[in-house]
Amino acid sequence: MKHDDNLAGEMQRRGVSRRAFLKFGSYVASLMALPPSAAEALAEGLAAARRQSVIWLSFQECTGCTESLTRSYAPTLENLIFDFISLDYHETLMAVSGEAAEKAREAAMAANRGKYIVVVDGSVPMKDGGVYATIGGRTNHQILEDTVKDAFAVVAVGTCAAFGGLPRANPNPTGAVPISTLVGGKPLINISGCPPIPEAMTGALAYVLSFGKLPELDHLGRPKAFFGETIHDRCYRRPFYERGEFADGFDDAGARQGFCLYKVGCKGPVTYNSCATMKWNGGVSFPIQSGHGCLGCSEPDFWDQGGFYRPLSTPLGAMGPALAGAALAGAALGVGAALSARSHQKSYLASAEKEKE
Amino acid sequence: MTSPCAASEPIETGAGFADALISEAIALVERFAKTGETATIDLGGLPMSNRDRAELDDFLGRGEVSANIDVIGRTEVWETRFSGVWRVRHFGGAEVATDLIEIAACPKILFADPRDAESAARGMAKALELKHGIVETPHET
Amino acid sequence: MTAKTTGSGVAFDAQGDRADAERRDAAMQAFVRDFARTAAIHMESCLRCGMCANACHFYVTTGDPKYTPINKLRPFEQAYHRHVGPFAPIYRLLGLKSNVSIAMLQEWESLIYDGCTLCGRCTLACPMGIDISELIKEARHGMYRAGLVPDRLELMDRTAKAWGSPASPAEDFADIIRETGEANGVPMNVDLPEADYVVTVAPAELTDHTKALSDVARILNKIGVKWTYSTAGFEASNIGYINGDLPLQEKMTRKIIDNAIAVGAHTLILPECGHAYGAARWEAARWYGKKLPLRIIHMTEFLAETVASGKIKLKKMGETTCFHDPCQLARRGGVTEAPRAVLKALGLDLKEFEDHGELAWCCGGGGGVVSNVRADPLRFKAFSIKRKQVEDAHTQHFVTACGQCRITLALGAKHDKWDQKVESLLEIVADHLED
Amino acid sequence: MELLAFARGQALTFSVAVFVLGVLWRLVGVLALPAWRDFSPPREGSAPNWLSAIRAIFRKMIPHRTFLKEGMFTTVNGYVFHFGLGVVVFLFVPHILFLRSLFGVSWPGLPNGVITGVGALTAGSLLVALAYRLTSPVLKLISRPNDYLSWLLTFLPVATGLAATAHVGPRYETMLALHILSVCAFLIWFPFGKLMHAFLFVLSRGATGIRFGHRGAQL
Repeated sequence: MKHDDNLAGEMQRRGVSRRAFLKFGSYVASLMALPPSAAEALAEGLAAARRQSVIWLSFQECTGCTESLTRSYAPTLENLIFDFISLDYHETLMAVSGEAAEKAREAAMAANRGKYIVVVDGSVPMKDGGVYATIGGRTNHQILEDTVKDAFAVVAVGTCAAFGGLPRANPNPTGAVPISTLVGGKPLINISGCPPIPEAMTGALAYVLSFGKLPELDHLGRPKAFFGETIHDRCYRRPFYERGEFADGFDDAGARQGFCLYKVGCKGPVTYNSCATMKWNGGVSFPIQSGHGCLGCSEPDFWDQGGFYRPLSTPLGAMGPALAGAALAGAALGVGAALSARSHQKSYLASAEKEKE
Repeated sequence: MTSPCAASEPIETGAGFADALISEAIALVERFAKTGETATIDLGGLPMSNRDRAELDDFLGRGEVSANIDVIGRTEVWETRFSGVWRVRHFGGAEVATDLIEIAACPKILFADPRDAESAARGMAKALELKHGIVETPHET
Repeated sequence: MTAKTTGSGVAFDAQGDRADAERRDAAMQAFVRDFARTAAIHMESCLRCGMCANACHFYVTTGDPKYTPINKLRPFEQAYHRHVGPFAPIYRLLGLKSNVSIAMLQEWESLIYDGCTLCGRCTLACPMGIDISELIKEARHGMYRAGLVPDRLELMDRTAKAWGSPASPAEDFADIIRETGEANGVPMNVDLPEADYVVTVAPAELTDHTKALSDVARILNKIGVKWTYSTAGFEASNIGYINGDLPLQEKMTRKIIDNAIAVGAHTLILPECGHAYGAARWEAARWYGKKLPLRIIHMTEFLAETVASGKIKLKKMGETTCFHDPCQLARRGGVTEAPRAVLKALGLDLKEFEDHGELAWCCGGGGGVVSNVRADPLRFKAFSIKRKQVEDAHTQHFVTACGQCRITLALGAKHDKWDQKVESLLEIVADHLED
Repeated sequence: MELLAFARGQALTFSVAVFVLGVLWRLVGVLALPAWRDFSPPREGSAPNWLSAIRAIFRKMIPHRTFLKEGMFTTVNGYVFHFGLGVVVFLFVPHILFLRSLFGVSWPGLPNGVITGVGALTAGSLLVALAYRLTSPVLKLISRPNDYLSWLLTFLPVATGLAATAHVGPRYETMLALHILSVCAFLIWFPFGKLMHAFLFVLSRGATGIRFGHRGAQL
């Protein structure tokens, strides 16, 4: 077997030794909290793998996910994933456009039937026949169905793809749905987040490449390695929460002292993501460290949780009208019940009077 | 005036993590000495504060060997002042990407892979030919 | 006699020959009528904490949980929830509260009449302040209308209706008064057309305790006021109040009040009787629907105010005594200071029981229980509490201010073959008047 | 998250509405019943009715010593879980925020460790109360489904709250949702069962206070 066919061979031709795989393996194992011994297995798997064909579909999205992924914090190391994949179609990044672009997609699909991975960012509009997002006259739904048919696996990147995200926010005018509802039984990984953490994408892809299977996923299809714990669980401000020290606003004494942001609406306790440990922008910070509560962006329907600044323990809706109605109805029922009891009593008294006579 | 960001740095409290790690390392080194079994401790996944890290670095110190590897960015390897206890620090750009303690005769990353050597042999032969100006083989396709 | 037993072996009496459904409906109607605001609030409020159990002499002395006061209200409570409570329509609609069955009423008859003296100690124990004793009194209204009353109490009811008193026919009243006066050498006033004070009597005073009749007279004569006994309104005890026979209760009350008003009295003196105080002092005005133009006071209150006014002087006895607070007078009537003031004036050194005043243990015979022979064994058990209290007090006298209590305690002592005299406060006062 | 949204949204709104409806229904239904007017003259020097009512409400907070002899357990244990529930419900910051969202007022809370400790104590006390109810012959006789259901619906929020804090059982957001749903169940049942005593004790004690005050009798 010729070594040149695999990734090790490709790297070798560029004068890069297998140390690169070992280093990358260590990096991914560390990211995914795999046992350190897995680093070598990862390295071996990757070195022996073929370059993975990836078709990237963008639907109702904002390109924030792509921005996030192409600005990962360890560029030299992180970008290596782009050496391991063949990004055969990505509207934003590819040079060609129009029919040539579509041809590239079709060619990649034909050449890698059953082996290519489809990465999707954005949700798919289903209302009114899906007319709210079309490319080359075909709806997102059609393109997705067509592309996924012969794929090996699907990776839904970002909360829009994973859970519907903003397009699906109430009142969901386009009838947006998450990718998971449209890919039938295809293996699917959700990398949620708005945007998702780039390392989560890298780790998940590297895992698939080297082991040929999906990493362990949670009940929402997210890799447990990145979505196994809540922001709150790993938040450095957690001790303040436990001590009952809270910021009441964004500029009060509590906020200045770095107190817990629960009262100003932090959704950290119910948000599963790695922001608190991996952080953003090269490990510089993450929202809570910058003084803002977690929005819960990696969770389904995060846009419709009653408001970003509303504490988690408060009711979602305005209760006023319901309660006023209930109060009136309750009082009316009470009066009614008493009147009915009074009439019972009256009828008794009448019969007692009769007896007397 | 205090800026709202004044306290945005995570609190630097020593969690006693360094001591716990060192105890773990001692056990692994003992095992290595007895059976030759190697081990790796990944410092990345541990909730260590900067103070914990500094404490650990101070304790382990630097020993006889140190090496720099230049592969997809920088990697630093050095033996600590304890024989068989190595530090491997992978950088991605300027940031530490992976920070490991390896218990081994020599960290794996320092070894040359025989499969790389195989192509190195071919490369060397080719280079020698080039050196003598003999060009006879066409490029491989 | 109509003594029967329920399926579960509980004895009950039933009066009249009526269909079960008819009895049940009569009870339910009466129950329903009684649920005014306060009763309803109390029916809503029970926490089932069981604190009332240990307040009840019957539970404490038998250890039988069925005597837990709130348990005695079960049929009444069921009727409330089914017919009156705010959720009654829902309960009926969903069939969540079944109608009270005749078997249940029969089974509860002995709990409501034999197993409760209406002493109200449970009311004081209840953390929610539920007036359980008042509710049981109300539950008796339905039981009476259903004809599910102990025969002995029903007999007294019929006697009272026929004679105007359960003890003696009204025609004999004037004679008894005169004879007692003559026997004890005290001038008596009976059936005077006008008087400031009208004195009423309790049944025992027309039979066993006749001395009380002349003792009151002696005191009234001494202070020199216009007073009289009246054949038209002499009986202050109210078997209607006890049995739950509301029409009779009203009739008995109206008799003494109408008479007192007719003779122009400003004060109606009630005898040494507990429930007479409850029926007249607190409930009489209810039948008139307005404030009454006269004072209604208990004998004990009369003694206390007479002593306090200095109109009579008492010989100092210089002895020790203990005092049994009648429940209807002390706990449910608020009269605790008056008897103590009188005892003090008598120079009696009062050794209080541990639980006295509003917390006093019942004699065990109130609420008709002493007249209800069926309840004798239970009553004798309850008596053990009082006996221990008295024995522990180690006093020369044992005094009370209620004829029914006195009879109950004397019967209990007799049953126990315990040589202990029970004295009347009135009689002691009369016996120690300074000349 | 969907379950949590349901709990925080429709479920909470519905149950608070049922709570308000039921509480008013029951209170008005009872208070609108006819009342006997008491025409008997009050005992000389007795307090006005309102004062007698208030005195009774406070007087009944501690039983007479004589009733404590047998009732010490019921009283002390009752105080423990009532106090515990009070602390947990009103002094845990997330709960304060919930109440603030309803009533617009807030107050300082206690550290979580204290709340967890008090919560555990409360749960223990409730379990002991249940054990007592299941073993005492008196309580066995007088207890109704109402009592057991009310117990359960009081215990569940405490248990799920503790579990959510301690990360026991399902994922936190699920546990939190279950906690909120258990509170919803509590609120829905509240007006219809004996939990209503939280309001009724005022009326019940007050009514007896007035009756006894009128007579000059001690409560």
